[in-house]
Amino acid sequence: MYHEMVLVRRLEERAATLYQEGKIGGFLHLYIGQEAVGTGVIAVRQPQDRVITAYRDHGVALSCGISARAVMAELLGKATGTSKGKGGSMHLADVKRNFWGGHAIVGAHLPLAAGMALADKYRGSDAVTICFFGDGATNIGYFHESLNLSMIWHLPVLWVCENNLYGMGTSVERASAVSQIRQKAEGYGMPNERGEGMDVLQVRQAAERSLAAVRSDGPFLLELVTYRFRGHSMGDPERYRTSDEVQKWQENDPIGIFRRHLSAGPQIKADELDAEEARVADEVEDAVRFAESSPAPAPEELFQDIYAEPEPPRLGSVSTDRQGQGQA
Amino acid sequence: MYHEMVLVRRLEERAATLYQEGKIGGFLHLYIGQEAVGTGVIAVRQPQDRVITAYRDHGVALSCGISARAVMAELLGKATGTSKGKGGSMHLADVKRNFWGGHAIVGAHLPLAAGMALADKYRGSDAVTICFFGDGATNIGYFHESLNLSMIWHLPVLWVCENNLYGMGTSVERASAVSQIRQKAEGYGMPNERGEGMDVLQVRQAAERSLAAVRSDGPFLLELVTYRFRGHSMGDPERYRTSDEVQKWQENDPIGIFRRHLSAGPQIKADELDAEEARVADEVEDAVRFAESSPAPAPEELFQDIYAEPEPPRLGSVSTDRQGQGQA
Amino acid sequence: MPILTMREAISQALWEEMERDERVIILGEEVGVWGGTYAVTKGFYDHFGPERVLDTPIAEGVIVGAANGAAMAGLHPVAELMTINFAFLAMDQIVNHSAKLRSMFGGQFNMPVVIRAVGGGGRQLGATHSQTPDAIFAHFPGLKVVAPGTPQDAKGLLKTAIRSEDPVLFIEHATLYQAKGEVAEGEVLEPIGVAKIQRPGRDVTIVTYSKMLQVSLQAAEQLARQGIEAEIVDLRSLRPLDMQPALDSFRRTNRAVIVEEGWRSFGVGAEVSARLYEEAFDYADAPIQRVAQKEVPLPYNRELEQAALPQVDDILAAVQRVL
Amino acid sequence: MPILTMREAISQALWEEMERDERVIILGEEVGVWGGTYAVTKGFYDHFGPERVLDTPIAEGVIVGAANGAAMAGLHPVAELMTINFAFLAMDQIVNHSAKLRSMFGGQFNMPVVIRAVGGGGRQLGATHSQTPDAIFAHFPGLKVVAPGTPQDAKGLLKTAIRSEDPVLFIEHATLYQAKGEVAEGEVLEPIGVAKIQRPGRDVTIVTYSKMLQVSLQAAEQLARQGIEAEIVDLRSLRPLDMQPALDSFRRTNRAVIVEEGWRSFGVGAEVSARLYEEAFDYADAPIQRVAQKEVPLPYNRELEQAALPQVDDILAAVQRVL
Ligand SMILES: Cc1ncc(C[n+]2csc(CCOP(=O)(O)OP(=O)(O)O)c2C)c(N)n1
Ligand SMILES: Cc1ncc(C[n+]2csc(CCOP(=O)(O)OP(=O)(O)O)c2C)c(N)n1
Ligand SMILES: [Mg+2]
Ligand SMILES: [Mg+2]
Repeated sequence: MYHEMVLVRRLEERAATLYQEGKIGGFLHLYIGQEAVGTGVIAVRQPQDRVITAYRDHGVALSCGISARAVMAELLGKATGTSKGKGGSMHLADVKRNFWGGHAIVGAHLPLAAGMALADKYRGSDAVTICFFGDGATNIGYFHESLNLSMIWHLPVLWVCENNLYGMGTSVERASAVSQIRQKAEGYGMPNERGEGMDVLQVRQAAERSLAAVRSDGPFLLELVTYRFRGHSMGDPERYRTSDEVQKWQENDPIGIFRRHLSAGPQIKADELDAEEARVADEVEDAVRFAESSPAPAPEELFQDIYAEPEPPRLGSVSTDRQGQGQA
Repeated sequence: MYHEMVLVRRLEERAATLYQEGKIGGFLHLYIGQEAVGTGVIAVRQPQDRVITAYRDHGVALSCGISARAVMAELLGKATGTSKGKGGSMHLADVKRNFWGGHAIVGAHLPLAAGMALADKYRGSDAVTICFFGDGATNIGYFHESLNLSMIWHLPVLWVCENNLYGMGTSVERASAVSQIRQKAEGYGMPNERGEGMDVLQVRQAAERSLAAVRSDGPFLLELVTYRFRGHSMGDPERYRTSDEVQKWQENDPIGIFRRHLSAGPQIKADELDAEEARVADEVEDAVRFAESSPAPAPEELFQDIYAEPEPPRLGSVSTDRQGQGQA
Repeated sequence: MPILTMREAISQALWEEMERDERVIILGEEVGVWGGTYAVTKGFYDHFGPERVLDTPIAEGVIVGAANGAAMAGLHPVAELMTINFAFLAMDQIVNHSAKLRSMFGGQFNMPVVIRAVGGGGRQLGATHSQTPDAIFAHFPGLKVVAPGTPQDAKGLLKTAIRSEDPVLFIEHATLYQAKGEVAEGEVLEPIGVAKIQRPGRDVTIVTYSKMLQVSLQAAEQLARQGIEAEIVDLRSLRPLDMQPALDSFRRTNRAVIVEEGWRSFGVGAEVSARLYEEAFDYADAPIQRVAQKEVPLPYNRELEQAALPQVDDILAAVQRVL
Repeated sequence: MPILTMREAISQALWEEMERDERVIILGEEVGVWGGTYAVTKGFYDHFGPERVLDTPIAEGVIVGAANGAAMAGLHPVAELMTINFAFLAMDQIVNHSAKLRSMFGGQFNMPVVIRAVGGGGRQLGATHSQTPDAIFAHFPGLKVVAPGTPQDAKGLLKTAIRSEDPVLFIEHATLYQAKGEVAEGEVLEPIGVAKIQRPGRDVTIVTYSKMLQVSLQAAEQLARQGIEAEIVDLRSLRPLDMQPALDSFRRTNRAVIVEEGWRSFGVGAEVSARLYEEAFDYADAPIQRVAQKEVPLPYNRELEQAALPQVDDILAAVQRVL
């Protein structure tokens, strides 16, 4: 887990510079500060368990086992990226690793999670769908409709709210009637827990408990309190919070906390951890080299992947294609 | 209130026959069985308080003081109807009486209620917006977004859930994670109460308390348990409930209950109540005569009322108008 | 060939595909115990059970969203929207998710979801419950939009849609369920994206679909009595939009009228007209005419509503304008 | 005349109308403390206060819904949707409520609501965040859809929209905020529903709006160097759709190209093309051409995205096809 957390941190720091250099476009939402949440929760998932999250997805993607190379290549929009360069930072996915994306419409992936869990339940599988979302996402209708449906249909979903205290610039207190997100579960009679999100060991324990609860009794809402050290995305004026507040939180940096845990224990020495950090640095540089040397998607790719099935032959003969009808 | 409740009952019974005769079209949702809710709640509203409800709106419309004539004329699609015959049964309204409709998209009028309350609060008025909706409507996203907003902005809305145990053919238990709708308010930390919806006196008391609570402290969710004696709308197969169940509920008919209350008291004699019923019968027949003898909306009406402002003159010259562009 | 109503044809298609493929499930409001508000799924709940015929809460966003998720996980869900007017509450799931997830993730998974929605006016349901907004859904690449006008096509196209690995919005018309027509025996499959000549004729080309196919056929009858033979092209699907039969016909008749139930502006007729001119400009002997709904929210009053909807007479008048 | 950016022009319009009319309030995500994600409302929160500049939760349905309700109660709310892609989450409020409530209740009250939404692609935001679905909103009678292409029009049309007693969807373009242009001194008001010639020319008529106005003007420059004078008609609003200037121009040039950023099928160009032929069939010397977005969900990769969006070269090629 230490390797994982440091990898997320370093890869994103590198991504931030690549963004400044204009090599990464679109929006870039950094997970820095929240690494313990994705790492700790995904540490306890079984291979059959599906994972889905929002656009702040680099950490979750790496924790699901996607290589730094594939992630970095997607950020650079290369054909070797997780989504062939078509999705970008907000849309990483690798269904072979049961990671179902990165979704950019706030709250819209909650119904998707409910549906995937419905399919697993229908097939009699014991898989659980782990759905991450932010505090801000709990105010949109999708949250309500999805949690209600998961209860009445007993869908195996672990709802994980990453409460980082803000949705963009709006604090939980200003956007939500209740500041403890877990309380919303009471409105559905759904078992729930609010836990510490900066200490990966505590996160893992909470995830273990709640995942077991889902497998035996159905949906569960796990709220993990965390904090993003960086702006919402690149170029956030951050008028909504003080640097003192940010600093205070940075004092319990999830990586620092975990490092102290590890060093406290007898078996691990500080220099081993340093060696680990060095390996991560190499891994990130290798990923950047790989991404930069990877080919861009071919021009034809523009019209690929839109439909699984080719259009009925006759349509091709309509010469509007020539005028760029593409798949229409 | 007795007059009111009996008027709703008789007018709707008459409407049902007119529907069979094909004089009323579209959907017709009867309020029969639920009269105590609208009557009891609206009995305590002040003139400045706004009222808004769903498509099952005949009772609420009459309680707001709309004449039987105007209601019946709208049902028959006449120019003298509340909405000039353009709205029909589901879209009665009279803003002069602070009744803002009759809305047919389930849940969609909850945000409208929040917005009207926002306007009143902004202007410093002490008006409360009373918003009626069904149990089924509490599962849609609008409910969640509206209740949350009303709490964070302290909007003066009295949320009244008419829990008649079914949304069309789906029982509360099958559609909602919690069978007590009031429990949903807990997810917003909103004060709430679940009360008896068949006894108009109890309803009035509950409404008095909750309306006062809204004026002093902001939003409140009042759940009133009631039952519709008729199908969801005309031509409901009613496969989802037994006639026994319906019968049992009919034993505490809100009109019967109220009549017993009144007769119990010293001042009112049974024959006075009978006289009242006779007056109602005349009122309904008068309304039907009025409606049937009223003119249909003029053909030009088709293009009226769509916009408040005329289109810029030049557009008229585009001869597509001739082809029925209407206001486009 | 057996004569079926549209309702029976759609019901048969669903039933046969559910018998054929365990991955097919139905979810929506009142599809189960009630048997479907238009009685299309009557008997399904008892036969296939609550695991495969799921009554949902009134929450269109999660109805389509859960169907999308189930499709991602490999099922072939059929989500029913009680009416297409409520599709606006699931708009984000339909146009941002059903239509886009496959390509946005580089084709890693398919979206084999069918969204059945009942549309159309003429039943005095008022402005919010009477719309025919088919064209706006057809605007989105990634989605397939199908709208049959005959029982044969309803059955054949729905079966193809359910077997398809792509998302299909399947639009039925509320006033067509009683419409009768011949349906071939045995396995009935119609291709999505292939338009069809529903009536041959030499004098004028009428391009239409769904309910207006029936209205156009009535108009053609009357025109025939006047010696005018209208050729009727049924688009059957709006995306993919197969223009070939309409183009071939127009190149022969040199005159075209497009008939749709929805509003004229930014509607189906606009696209068909534009494409006819783009492909067959030199064949046009008269301005192509559009027959469509008057641009007003449909009123409740029966006469006003009927005045707003396209009628046989409107089609006859349009044909006169092109002859 | 002073030169303003689009952002400044829009910001001024909002500021002036809020100073002018107490009934005007702003609500939306990050419009307050943050100052607007595109910095359009920067400084508003401090100046007008939290009662008039309301930061909302992320809940588009209730953002537009509450604005509708406030409008019913007589305010003139301006609801901001962070991008038009999220309008799909408020679709029911926009098309079933903003657009219909007035007529459905027989004109008892007005719906003076403005919905500001930022649209457009070209910023590598991926398929769900890069759309230009303007045409689908213009399909709904009851709504007014405005999409300015210059700072002058942005300011004048937004001020008119805010004063209007009717619902207006005001579409801004994410890549136009830096665009500069002259804006008249003093009170600037532009009428909604009146198209405008933005560049005179005798050889070919280019009908366009919003961002594509700027791209079309660039194309016109290049054409001018080749001695081809393009006349550019800016629609400015899609509903009402004022065809008069385009028709007058087309009757002179006999050649037309329609340029829009959104997808071709069922888009703006289809409607404009259909109307040009309906009104001026005999004036067409060549098939009217449409320049539009390739029909694909926009990909993240920059080159692919740019290949999908209409470019100056596409316009030049289309003009060559009509000459
Ligand atoms: C439906 C919708 N509305 C608005 C946005 C713009 N937006 C993107 S992220 C975001 C904030 C989300 O906050 P939260 O859920 O707490 O997640 P966090 O960014 O804190 O991880 C907003 C408003 C969006 N993407 N989708
Ligand atoms: C968004 C939406 N979905 C579905 C419908 C169809 N519909 C009309 S009424 C109704 C049931 C509503 O139940 P409830 O809220 O309990 O009100 P009740 O009819 O019991 O008074 C449904 C599903 C609709 N009108 N709007
Ligand atoms: Mg957050
Ligand atoms: Mg109910």
